[in-house]
Amino acid sequence: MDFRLNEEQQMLQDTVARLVRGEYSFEKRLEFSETDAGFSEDFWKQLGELGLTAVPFSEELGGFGGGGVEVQSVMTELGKGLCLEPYLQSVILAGGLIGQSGNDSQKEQWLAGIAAGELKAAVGLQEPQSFYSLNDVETRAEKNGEGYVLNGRKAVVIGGQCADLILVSARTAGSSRDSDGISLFAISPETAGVERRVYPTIDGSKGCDITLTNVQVGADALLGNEGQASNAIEYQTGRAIAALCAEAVGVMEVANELTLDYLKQRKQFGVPIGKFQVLQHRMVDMMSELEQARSMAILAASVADEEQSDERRRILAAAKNVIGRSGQFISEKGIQSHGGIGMTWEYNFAHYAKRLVMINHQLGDDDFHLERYATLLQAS
Amino acid sequence: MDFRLNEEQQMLQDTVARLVRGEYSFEKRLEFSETDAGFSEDFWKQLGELGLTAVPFSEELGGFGGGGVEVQSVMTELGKGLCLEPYLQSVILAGGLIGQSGNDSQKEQWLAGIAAGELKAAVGLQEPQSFYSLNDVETRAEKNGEGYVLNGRKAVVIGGQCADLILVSARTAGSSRDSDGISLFAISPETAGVERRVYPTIDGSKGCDITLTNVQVGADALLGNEGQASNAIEYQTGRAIAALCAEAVGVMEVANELTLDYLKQRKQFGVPIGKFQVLQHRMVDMMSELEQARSMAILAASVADEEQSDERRRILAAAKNVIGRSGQFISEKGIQSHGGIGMTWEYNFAHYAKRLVMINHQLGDDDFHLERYATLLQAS
Amino acid sequence: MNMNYTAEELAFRDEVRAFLDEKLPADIAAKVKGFRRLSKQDHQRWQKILTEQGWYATHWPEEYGGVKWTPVQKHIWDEESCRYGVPRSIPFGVNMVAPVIIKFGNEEQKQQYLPRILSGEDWWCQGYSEPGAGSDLASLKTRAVRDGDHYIVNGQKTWTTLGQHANMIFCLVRTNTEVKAQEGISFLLIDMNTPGITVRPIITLDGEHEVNEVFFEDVKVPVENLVGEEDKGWTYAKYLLTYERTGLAGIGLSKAALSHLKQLASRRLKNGRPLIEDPAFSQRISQVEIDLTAAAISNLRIIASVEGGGVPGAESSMLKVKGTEIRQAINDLARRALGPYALPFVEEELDLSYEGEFLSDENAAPLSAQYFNNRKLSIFGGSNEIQKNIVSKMILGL
Amino acid sequence: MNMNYTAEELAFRDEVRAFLDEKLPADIAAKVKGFRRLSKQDHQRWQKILTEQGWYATHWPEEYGGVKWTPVQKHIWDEESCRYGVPRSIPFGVNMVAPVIIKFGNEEQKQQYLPRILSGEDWWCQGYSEPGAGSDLASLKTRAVRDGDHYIVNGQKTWTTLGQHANMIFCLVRTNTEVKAQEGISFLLIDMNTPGITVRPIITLDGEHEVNEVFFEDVKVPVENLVGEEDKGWTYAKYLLTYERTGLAGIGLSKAALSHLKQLASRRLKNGRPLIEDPAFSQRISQVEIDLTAAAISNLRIIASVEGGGVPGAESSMLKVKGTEIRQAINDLARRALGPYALPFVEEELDLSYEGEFLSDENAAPLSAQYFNNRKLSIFGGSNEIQKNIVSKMILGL
Repeated sequence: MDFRLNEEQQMLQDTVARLVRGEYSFEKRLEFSETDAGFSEDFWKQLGELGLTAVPFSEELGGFGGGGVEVQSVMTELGKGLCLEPYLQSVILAGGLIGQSGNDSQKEQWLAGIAAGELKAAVGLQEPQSFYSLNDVETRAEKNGEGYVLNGRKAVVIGGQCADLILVSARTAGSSRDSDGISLFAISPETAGVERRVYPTIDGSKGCDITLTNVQVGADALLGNEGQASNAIEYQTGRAIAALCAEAVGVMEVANELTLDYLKQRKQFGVPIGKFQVLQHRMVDMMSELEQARSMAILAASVADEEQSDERRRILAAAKNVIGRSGQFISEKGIQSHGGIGMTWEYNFAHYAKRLVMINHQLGDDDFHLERYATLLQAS
Repeated sequence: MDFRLNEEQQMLQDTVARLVRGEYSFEKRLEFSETDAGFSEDFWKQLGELGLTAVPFSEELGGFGGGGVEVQSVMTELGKGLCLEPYLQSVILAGGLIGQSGNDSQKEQWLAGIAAGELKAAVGLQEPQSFYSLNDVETRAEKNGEGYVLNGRKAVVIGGQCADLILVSARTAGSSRDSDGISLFAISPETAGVERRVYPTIDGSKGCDITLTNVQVGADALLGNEGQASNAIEYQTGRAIAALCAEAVGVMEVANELTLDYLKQRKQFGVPIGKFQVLQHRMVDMMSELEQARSMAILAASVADEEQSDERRRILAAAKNVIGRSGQFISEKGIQSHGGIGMTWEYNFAHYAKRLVMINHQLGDDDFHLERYATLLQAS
Repeated sequence: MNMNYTAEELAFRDEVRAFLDEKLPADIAAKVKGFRRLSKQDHQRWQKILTEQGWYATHWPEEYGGVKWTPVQKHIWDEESCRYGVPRSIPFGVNMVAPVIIKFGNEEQKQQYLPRILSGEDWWCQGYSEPGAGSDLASLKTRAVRDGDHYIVNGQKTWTTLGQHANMIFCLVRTNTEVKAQEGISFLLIDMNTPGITVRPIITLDGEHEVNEVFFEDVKVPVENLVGEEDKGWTYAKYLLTYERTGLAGIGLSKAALSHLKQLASRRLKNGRPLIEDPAFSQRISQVEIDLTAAAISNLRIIASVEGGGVPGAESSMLKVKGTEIRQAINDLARRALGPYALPFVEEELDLSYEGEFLSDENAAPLSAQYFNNRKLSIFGGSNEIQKNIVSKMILGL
Repeated sequence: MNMNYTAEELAFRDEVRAFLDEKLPADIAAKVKGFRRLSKQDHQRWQKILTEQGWYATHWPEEYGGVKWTPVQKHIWDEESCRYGVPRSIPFGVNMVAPVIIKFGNEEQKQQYLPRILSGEDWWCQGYSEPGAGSDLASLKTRAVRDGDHYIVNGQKTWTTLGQHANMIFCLVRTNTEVKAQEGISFLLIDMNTPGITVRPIITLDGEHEVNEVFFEDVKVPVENLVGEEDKGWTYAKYLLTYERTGLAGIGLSKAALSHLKQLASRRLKNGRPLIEDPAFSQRISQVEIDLTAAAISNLRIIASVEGGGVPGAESSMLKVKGTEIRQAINDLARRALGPYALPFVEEELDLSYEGEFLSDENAAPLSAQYFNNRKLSIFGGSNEIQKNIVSKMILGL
């Protein structure tokens, strides 16, 4: 039993950390956030050049076959910098879905580009009515001579505003919330009938809703077998949950450091406010929540690339539940300990606080995952 | 709008307070608890002689037609003394059920005795499988020539160990959890086939489970119309909830006083522990919970004797939910603030703490009532 | 014990309702109910209507144009206001500086300032907090040095709510550094147009411009703008802070927010059913509704006690803590009800005149921002920690 | 990063399981798993079996009959123990006084006491707390005055766990009142049969006799019973307190309690269905299971770090707080699962030989009592407030 990173993993993490420290100051991040892309094209390019976007891919694709722990190392450091790049969407989710479901020609066409950071992909798995349930798919794909015609709407596609390729789920059979009958299509946002409504997100990123109106795609746009995408979607979402947990831990680490520093520096009534016992105990609680979150991120990383099982499902649901609660706790208590300053745009803490709460709205919040865990609860 | 007691109500409350102060010291209570009856027969007699057991009954029965507020005044003071007498069971619940459902001859036979404190009654509405749902009745009553034959088991009948009369619910029609088909019978514990398993409760009171084996009762044992008891049971349980909330407020008041005193007296590291900010804020939280509880007890009292309605149901469920949570909070935090001493048998705080948690197990706990409230939730 | 309104109070409620039915502009009410931004003009338009009705200054003496409502009348007004979507009154003039001027100001000050508050000519803001002094107000550093007929003011104030709209500011300034912290403070009224004053926006984490920093550089303030005596400002400040504390619990606002939440949860779907029918979510809503019910009764108990001649003490502090926790819990649930749509921040939908398609729900746009913005509730107006300190000392004697 | 056991560790686990399968008496395991009372004889019987196996003193040097388990081995033992229903080891001899004697005692003391701890001849208890000194240990008042070859001890100790069974007590006593509080304390070993010692039970709120007061009236203690140097006892006391802290989180015990809770919830009914299938209750169980999973990993991380040569620091304090909160939450749910049957306290059912019908559930009888009893978890062993103070100072530097 050993929870230390091995030398390679440590090097990987150090590389990302150095890059983020160098390129991703708070001020720069605010600028990146304001661009049309919503992130730094340059930083993304560097991630690609250093092989970091290739981490989870096989060696043939220029990667080094990294698993959950390697992804964790990258994501935690990206989290510390509140980085806005579509690593989760393009590398983990889209890359994972194509890797798992794509045929050889699809992999050849897209994976190397994604691994190199040259192709940016996004995923549209949610819909306006779906809440967090990825089986709640009303978008329909009807077969015709040339392939499929898609109609429907995909909701809150983070990174969709700048994606070269978008994977969307659509129903080829079954009714609204069946897990069977869901298919996965890779579409170019330039295809006729694809309309994007782009918006900023409250945590400084960007995304879009995508309306599909009689979108004609070829048969080669279908990823995997028709109607059988839900397993891959669930599995890859699981990997993404592990990655998101790792990001969250990075965010929480910085949030707690900032709060702790503030407690030591800020004076009221002639003493640093960190001398007040209520604030001390609250800070301990925040550290304790971080430890719980860190443990679950580690556990999630350890099962992320394992074969699917109820145990994997349980762990990932548990991890996302813990991360959601810890994140909100650290966000809210951190603001409270800072007082007004913790709520200002110009001070970085506020942005960490917002990201933490919003992570809870990606891939299912703590309530959603608690409910999911409960359905998988073993009687003894 | 005026939340003060009127002169009569204040006198009533003062009378009970004086009696409790005089007769119900902590040491005496421990003795009463150890007796077979599980309470003080003498104190009960005094309650009767002073007309206090008659409070909610009409003037013809020797009472003064007291409503929710009058009952509240009595119960709060009994709560302060952790009094063990079966006021809730006999006066409020049994008295209420007979008053609502009984025919003239039944009222004549029993109510005056209950009002005078001469007849002690108890109610058996719960069953081993029922959890807190009073419609979950499996005890059956079959009609025969002489009346009814009862078979089944009633669970946790507080005060049943010494009752002269026990009201039990039994099913005359319908299946397990139907609200229709429940009837109410008044039986003497001396009837053949009635067996009581008596036990102490962890909060110092006594109760029993009652097994009914081919218990033959006359047709005159039926209270109200056959199969239609569930409304009366729900209504009177509502009155009892209001009374129990009032008791709980009395218990919480003393619990908080004891904790506050302890914070002022107990020294650690050279200062009273009440100088530690964490303990100060916790004490404020305990006071704040008490205020929430007090507000709900008042609100519950104000609807206890109103006509049944969803609004009454909601308020009573809300009140019991608040009381359950506040009670457990004050109990647990109070123990924690006391440290070890708060857990000892010889110190009165521990007994207040136990009573508060156990009140949550009477007439439905906070979870049960939250669920109930949610089913009655109005959309806007 | 009587929890009902008297016949007079019921009649007053009818009067309030009739007035709001008739006079409250629909566009303003829609903004308030939909948590949209209100402009300075919106506030001024509504104030004018209130002043015409004679209901703007509800606790001033009648001689100054006030109307002396009882605590219960005030409560009825608050309840109905929140229900109808009346804009929150901007308190700095009518509820904060005015009572101080009425109690401690001289006749000239009363004649000069009170009518302008009533008419809406003056928009006041507050100069209390400083960057170095948050909860520790008495440690303030802004200096006012007497120079002939003027004070020369130098320093900085912060968290000045809506200072960007204001033409007047009341300030606590240090006039004496030789005495104990609380003893050398004075209470000054300052025209925001005086040379040397700069207002700088503070943008909050939700992108909102609500608060400001105000800088004073050799600002000349006529001595007649001193309220009461020099160096006695701390007394007036405390009076102001204890004045009108019950409102801080925001019970009426929580009721409005809860009603909004329930409507939202009736429209949003989960597994094809309205979210409000989801067992877990409906229990979460229920729990906060229950807690709010209890807090509302606690609020009424305080009001009734004040009506009966009592003084609202530290109970108000406890209720402030509970009330703000409840409102934050409602905001949390509203954000949760949006699911993935909590992320998009679609600013154009904040505008009531927006005519496009709503991204998710007509009332979704402000909700995440509001959740973050309302973290302030437990910080401003005396942080919840300070409130608990007060209760510890004042009620509990710890 | 590797979360799995090594082959050696797995082999050790097999060995542990084989041992427990063979040697753990079924009646004792049943008592432990059903939360029944254990007698002194139960403890002694089990200790004998452990000593025979050579597994009783798992961190003593081998020269004294110990076996040096690694932190991971120790963890495996704890996990399996809890799963099998091994009685908690009574720590006062083997885990508390023994390490102090080994590190600070003289050779004679080692020869005299260690074998008797191993054999079970001596049952030790702890004389640390005093009525006036709870968390503030250094303020203790029990005096020991040198008189020739003896100390004369006067004073009172409290919260002495299982002191009613003990024949030996180790005490902190004040030998010097002229110096600072922590400097005049000595560490004495005292025979409980010495004249002048009285043990008085403290009954806890659940009716249990687990702790005691111990009174000392002119008790003569030979000077050779002093450990280390006079007036230096505080150092030894601190050593003892920091020794073996990870165990306090009670992760294994929580796992056993959770498994027990799930079984109980599978048998108890609500609306005719097993309670564990009730949406709200199953979510409550799930939440605590999730939190326990996280805490268990945190525990492993600390163990692995100690195995790797690290020192368990204030992380153990954080884990102690979290772990005790979790166990208390499980106890809370178990009591809730009983519904109305949380009230009856049917003592006869606590006896394993009870052959009558169970009032509600075969494991119901101890549950409410246990809920109350385990409020101690956040009080004893350094209260959770003290643990947070430690973390504030030691890790956070506040």
